[in-house]
Amino acid sequence: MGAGVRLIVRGAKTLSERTMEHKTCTSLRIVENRPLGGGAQYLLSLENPGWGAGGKTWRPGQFVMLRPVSWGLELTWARPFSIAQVDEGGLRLVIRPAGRGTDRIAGLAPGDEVFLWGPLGTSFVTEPETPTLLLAGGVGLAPFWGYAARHPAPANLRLVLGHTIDLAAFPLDPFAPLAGAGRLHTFHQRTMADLDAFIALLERHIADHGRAANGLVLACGPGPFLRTVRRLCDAAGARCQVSLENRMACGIGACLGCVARDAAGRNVQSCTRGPVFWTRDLAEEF
Amino acid sequence: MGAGVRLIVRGAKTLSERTMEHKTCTSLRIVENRPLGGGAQYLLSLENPGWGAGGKTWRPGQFVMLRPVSWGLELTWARPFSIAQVDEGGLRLVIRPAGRGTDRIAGLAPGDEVFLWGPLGTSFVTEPETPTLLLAGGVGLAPFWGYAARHPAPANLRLVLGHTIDLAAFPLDPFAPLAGAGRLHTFHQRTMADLDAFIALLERHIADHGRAANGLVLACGPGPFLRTVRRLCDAAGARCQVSLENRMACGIGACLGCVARDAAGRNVQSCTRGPVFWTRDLAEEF
Amino acid sequence: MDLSVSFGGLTLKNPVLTASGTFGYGLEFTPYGDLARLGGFVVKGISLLPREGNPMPRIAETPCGMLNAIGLQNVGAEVFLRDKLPRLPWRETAVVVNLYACSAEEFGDLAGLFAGEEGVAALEVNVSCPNVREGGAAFGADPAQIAAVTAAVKRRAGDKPVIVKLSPNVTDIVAAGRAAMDGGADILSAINTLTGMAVDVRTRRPRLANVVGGLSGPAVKPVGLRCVWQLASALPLPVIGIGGIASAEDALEYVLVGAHAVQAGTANFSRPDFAFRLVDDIAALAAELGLDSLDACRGGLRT
Amino acid sequence: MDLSVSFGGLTLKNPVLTASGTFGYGLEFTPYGDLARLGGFVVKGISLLPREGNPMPRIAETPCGMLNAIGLQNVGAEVFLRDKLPRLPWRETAVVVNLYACSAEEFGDLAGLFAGEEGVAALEVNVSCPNVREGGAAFGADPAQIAAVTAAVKRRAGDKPVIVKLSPNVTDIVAAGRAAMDGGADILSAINTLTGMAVDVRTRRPRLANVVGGLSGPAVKPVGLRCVWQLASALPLPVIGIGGIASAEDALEYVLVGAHAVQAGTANFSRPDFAFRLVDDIAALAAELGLDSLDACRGGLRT
Ligand SMILES: Cc1cc2nc3c(=O)[nH]c(=O)nc-3n(C[C@H](O)[C@H](O)[C@H](O)COP(=O)(O)OP(=O)(O)OC[C@H]3O[C@@H](n4cnc5c(N)ncnc54)[C@H](O)[C@@H]3O)c2cc1C
Ligand SMILES: Cc1cc2nc3c(=O)[nH]c(=O)nc-3n(C[C@H](O)[C@H](O)[C@H](O)COP(=O)(O)OP(=O)(O)OC[C@H]3O[C@@H](n4cnc5c(N)ncnc54)[C@H](O)[C@@H]3O)c2cc1C
Ligand SMILES: Cc1cc2nc3c(=O)[nH]c(=O)nc-3n(C[C@H](O)[C@H](O)[C@H](O)COP(=O)(O)O)c2cc1C
Ligand SMILES: Cc1cc2nc3c(=O)[nH]c(=O)nc-3n(C[C@H](O)[C@H](O)[C@H](O)COP(=O)(O)O)c2cc1C
Ligand code: FES
Ligand code: FES
Repeated sequence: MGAGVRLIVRGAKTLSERTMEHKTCTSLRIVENRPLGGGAQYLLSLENPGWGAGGKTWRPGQFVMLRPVSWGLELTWARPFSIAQVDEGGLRLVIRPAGRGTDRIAGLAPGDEVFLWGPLGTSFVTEPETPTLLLAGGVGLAPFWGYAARHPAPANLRLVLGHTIDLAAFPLDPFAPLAGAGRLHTFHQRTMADLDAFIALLERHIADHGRAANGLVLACGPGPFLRTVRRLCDAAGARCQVSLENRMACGIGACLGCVARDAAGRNVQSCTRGPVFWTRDLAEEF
Repeated sequence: MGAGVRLIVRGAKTLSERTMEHKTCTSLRIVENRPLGGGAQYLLSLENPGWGAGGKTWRPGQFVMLRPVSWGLELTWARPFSIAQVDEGGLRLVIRPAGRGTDRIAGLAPGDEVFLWGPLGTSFVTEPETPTLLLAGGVGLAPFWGYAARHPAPANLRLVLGHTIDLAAFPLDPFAPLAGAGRLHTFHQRTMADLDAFIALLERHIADHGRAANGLVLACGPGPFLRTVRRLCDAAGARCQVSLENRMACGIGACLGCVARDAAGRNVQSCTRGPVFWTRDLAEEF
Repeated sequence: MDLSVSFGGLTLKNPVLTASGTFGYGLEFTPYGDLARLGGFVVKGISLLPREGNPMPRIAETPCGMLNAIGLQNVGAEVFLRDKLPRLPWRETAVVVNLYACSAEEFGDLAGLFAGEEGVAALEVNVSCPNVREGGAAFGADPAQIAAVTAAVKRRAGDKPVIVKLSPNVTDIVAAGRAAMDGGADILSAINTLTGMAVDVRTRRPRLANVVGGLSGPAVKPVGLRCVWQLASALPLPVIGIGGIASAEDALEYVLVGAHAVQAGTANFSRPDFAFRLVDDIAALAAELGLDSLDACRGGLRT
Repeated sequence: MDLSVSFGGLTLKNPVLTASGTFGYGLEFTPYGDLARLGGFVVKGISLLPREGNPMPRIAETPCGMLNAIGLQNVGAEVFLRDKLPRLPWRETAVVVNLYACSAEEFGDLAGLFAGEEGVAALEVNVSCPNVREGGAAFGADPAQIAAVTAAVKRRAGDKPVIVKLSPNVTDIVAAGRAAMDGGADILSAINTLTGMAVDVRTRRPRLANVVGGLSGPAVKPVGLRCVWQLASALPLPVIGIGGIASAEDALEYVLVGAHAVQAGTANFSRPDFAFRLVDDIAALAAELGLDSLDACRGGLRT
């Protein structure tokens, strides 16, 4: 599926192909906004956006652009958030308050209206038989909720979560099967000194998914974390996809504000050609 | 009291005199925001701002500037509202949604925070023994709530309320004593054709408070209404105060955005030299 | 109600265009609306050769607006003509090409590439390139340069209407507009972005790698309205109003001060169906205001 | 932490001033804070004779900002000196007088009235009067006029520091600043308001009786920062940063791009205790950022 998806996204598309992607923009209401870990993160549930049959038309790694109606004219842009899951509870996002926009999203209450478009961008590849390492930095955990839930052979998955805030701020229930099987590892980075230990942990797990194992590494988190992962994967010969968190205005490839540098030295939109990239397709300093 | 008040407001004040006026600016929470008449107006109750002994340091006709914290940077100015009453329920305002700001105020919920300063401006004169006619145009009713409640001889008061929206949108309980005594008159202006009848009604009542009766007319409402009242009072020889509703930015005399033209042809701040003026102190076209 | 407008050799089914750089090449918006419903759209500024644009970060949000310093990243004229234009519904809506170059000659060459293209409804000239030869000030700041660039484009534009897009970063925008008129412009559009800057006190860095960028969005609407009013009052050329349009009211405000059409820009980022909805909203508002056509209110400001 | 700043002959206990026209004569704010806590304040623009200003309406709210066309209503120099200045705590805080005139001679006469006044800390020259003799463009748009006006004020100002307040409505604000420097200015302040306009589609009227007015507030902060950065980078004169300051972060942004002090304007309308709180907030933010003094971060933008 992965290769096919990339083909559709990258090739010249006809209008009808695009329409088949079921991207929509729509008004939705907040169903629930649950603080996790005392408000360090929020589990935001929205009405189901109705993205076609069984909600299966979105793929883990994709994201939505979300803009509360209450922002009026003051905050111009919507904000991008990974789709964590779509289930009976609706569309689930995990939000980390990190600035003017996310702070206000944390204050949304059930019934409040947001404008939302998606699903957007590329997704993580799924290779059922491949040992697959999921590396999450903080709220980068979000896309792996849906990824793990949909994976046809979860026994091949292993997840490492690095976090600076309390572990209680993360929705870990969806990963209970992994945890039960001893394949969920969390690392609390409290001080800068812990960083080396965390990198060593990453290195160990990446080594298990390197050239010899023909494994796969999927990573989502802040830029420095992704660059470290990429370096370690290159060293271990591990195939690796990263999900970039570049600032976005439109989310649909129009503004050119979110570009990353690709391996050919060209600037490509991380909202449409990403957010998920094979590291081999990105420049050294992406 | 009236003359004294005008003296303090108009004379050059020392700093300590000003401080004695107990103007404050403060954060307050919404206690209740009750829609009246299906949302045509709102009875907004706020925490008591604590304006000194028994809350008696404000005078009916004065106003507050109110700015919800949720406006962020988008709406620059606070909005002016007449103080309707301060009682066990807190500070009461009556709000008519009429634009971007008041529409959002209508959506405030208990617990929401606003920034507020006041009490501001001049007040209606109280002459206990004088037959006094209160003329309210729509939400111009608000300041007469406190005025009627405090008047030492309510038997000398008569109130005429002209309204275009449903009467249910007005807080009439406070005027029950007047209504009981047959001294509350309401006029529902549905079409432009009703205007003549309304003016005739005003004229009749103003005549009763004219030169012969040495009466007093106090009016609050939209500009055209006030100009009509002024014309009728001049004709009847009635002494008259009007409360202007000029657009305001600061509410404290600093911006010069709210000026009215006085009888000497000078531009005076309606927020500090008003909002309540004797019509004789205003230019023909104020 | 008939929303169509006709001016300066351009006929649009309605006055809603989208602004260059805020609507990609049009195709990006097809999942969110039917391009054929728009009066037209202006594509991202196109140069002779492809450009990679400025380093990141290139955008910053500001109160009621945003800054951008994209640096004119674009696929270049050749790729546009080969890969983009053929896929656009140009028979049903006006596709306007925004031209970006850094000399009058280059502008002329660029215009020549589009002059014979059936799918192109008009050319819009973006005169914001910093002119290195003249000490780094943008073309757009110098009336003589505006006239020269406009004339160069007009000479090579065949029968395509030439729109000159004016910068608000000048002492006298009417002088700039007059220069464009003297150079042969058919239509003026205004405003481009205001030069601005944003800073992060914690990192001590500018929020744009380029340090300065262009301010757009509702924050600049008062400046846009003022410029369009000045131009429409002083000059006989039709004007397309741009700057901070976020509602049908905003669009009609531009018409009232004299605009023949409008371009919506930054608002396309706030929601991707914005321009499509704007068409409907303008129709509804015009009906509410009892207008028979836009001609009935154009320039009708009561001063 | 020591917030005091000293520049161009002016010493302030902290960098917070308030902007002319947004703080009345200071007295209006005494119920909401102690004037002596401010670095200083600039009073409403003062002319030789009293002025009644423009017709109403004079103000309109715009997205993240406002327009004003007050038209320089003021009590005139004589009444100010007699009734206002003596009541101000000028021993404890800097009272800056903003001068408004429509010719170099008039400006000189006005400066002469304040030169000997102990209570006046500095003179700020507002060059925004439309110059009728020169065809109606504001002084502030013409470097030669700026130099002439500055020189006229400086000649009569005695030992008062002369601040020249620059308009952003120009193609080249550095040229304007250089002209002020050539005229003998001690300090520059920027920005004054951007010329803008607002319209009511329902009444079809401009929202200001004067049609155009001055845009201020957070909407213009990116333009203000850009102007101050350009001035501070290009010229050796100290600059006071103005435009859209609504928080301590905003104020320090101006310091980072090179400002010695700031003026808060429109924000005083959003809450009358704004300027007083800003002093505390800047102290708190500077402490959080580990700054020993403002000198430690002035102009410290990492580009
Ligand atoms: C594909 C993708 C998926 C993501 N998924 C998630 C997710 O699942 N969960 C999650 O929590 N996050 C996620 N993020 C990150 C999230 O989008 C950002 O944290 C969010 O956009 C930050 O917005 P903010 O307004 O809170 O922060 P800010 O960075 O404060 O604001 C954004 C903009 O405002 C400007 N700004 C800041 N302060 C001011 C000021 N005072 N005045 C003027 N301008 C100012 C900044 O310059 C910046 O341009 C994702 C990002 C991407 C790209
Ligand atoms: C002394 C006094 C007492 C008052 N007492 C009361 C009272 O007790 N109860 C009551 O209900 N009212 C009262 N009022 C009136 C009340 O203050 C006004 O109704 C209120 O200020 C209107 O604010 P608004 O934002 O809702 O309306 P608007 O007029 O829509 O907004 C105000 C400003 O926003 C601008 N604006 C509007 N739309 C836009 C747009 N789309 N884009 C940009 N700018 C726009 C306008 O130009 C205007 O400057 C009183 C007024 C005064 C002066
Ligand atoms: C991200 C971005 C890119 C832009 N690129 C261009 C461009 O390539 N050519 C051009 O003439 N204008 C460009 N502009 C300016 C817009 O076309 C428009 O003039 C300006 O944004 C004001 O309109 P608005 O406030 O509605 O956005 C760009 C604006 C933005 C926000
Ligand atoms: C209502 C009002 C009146 C003003 N009057 C003057 C004035 O008399 N003289 C002057 O130099 N600037 C005047 N200004 C401009 C301000 O001093 C300031 O330069 C401008 O508002 C930008 O700052 P701000 O965005 O913080 O308001 C006035 C501004 C406003 C809003
Ligand atoms: S966010 Fe606009 S192009 Fe990616
Ligand atoms: S509202 Fe500012 S002076 Fe009256």
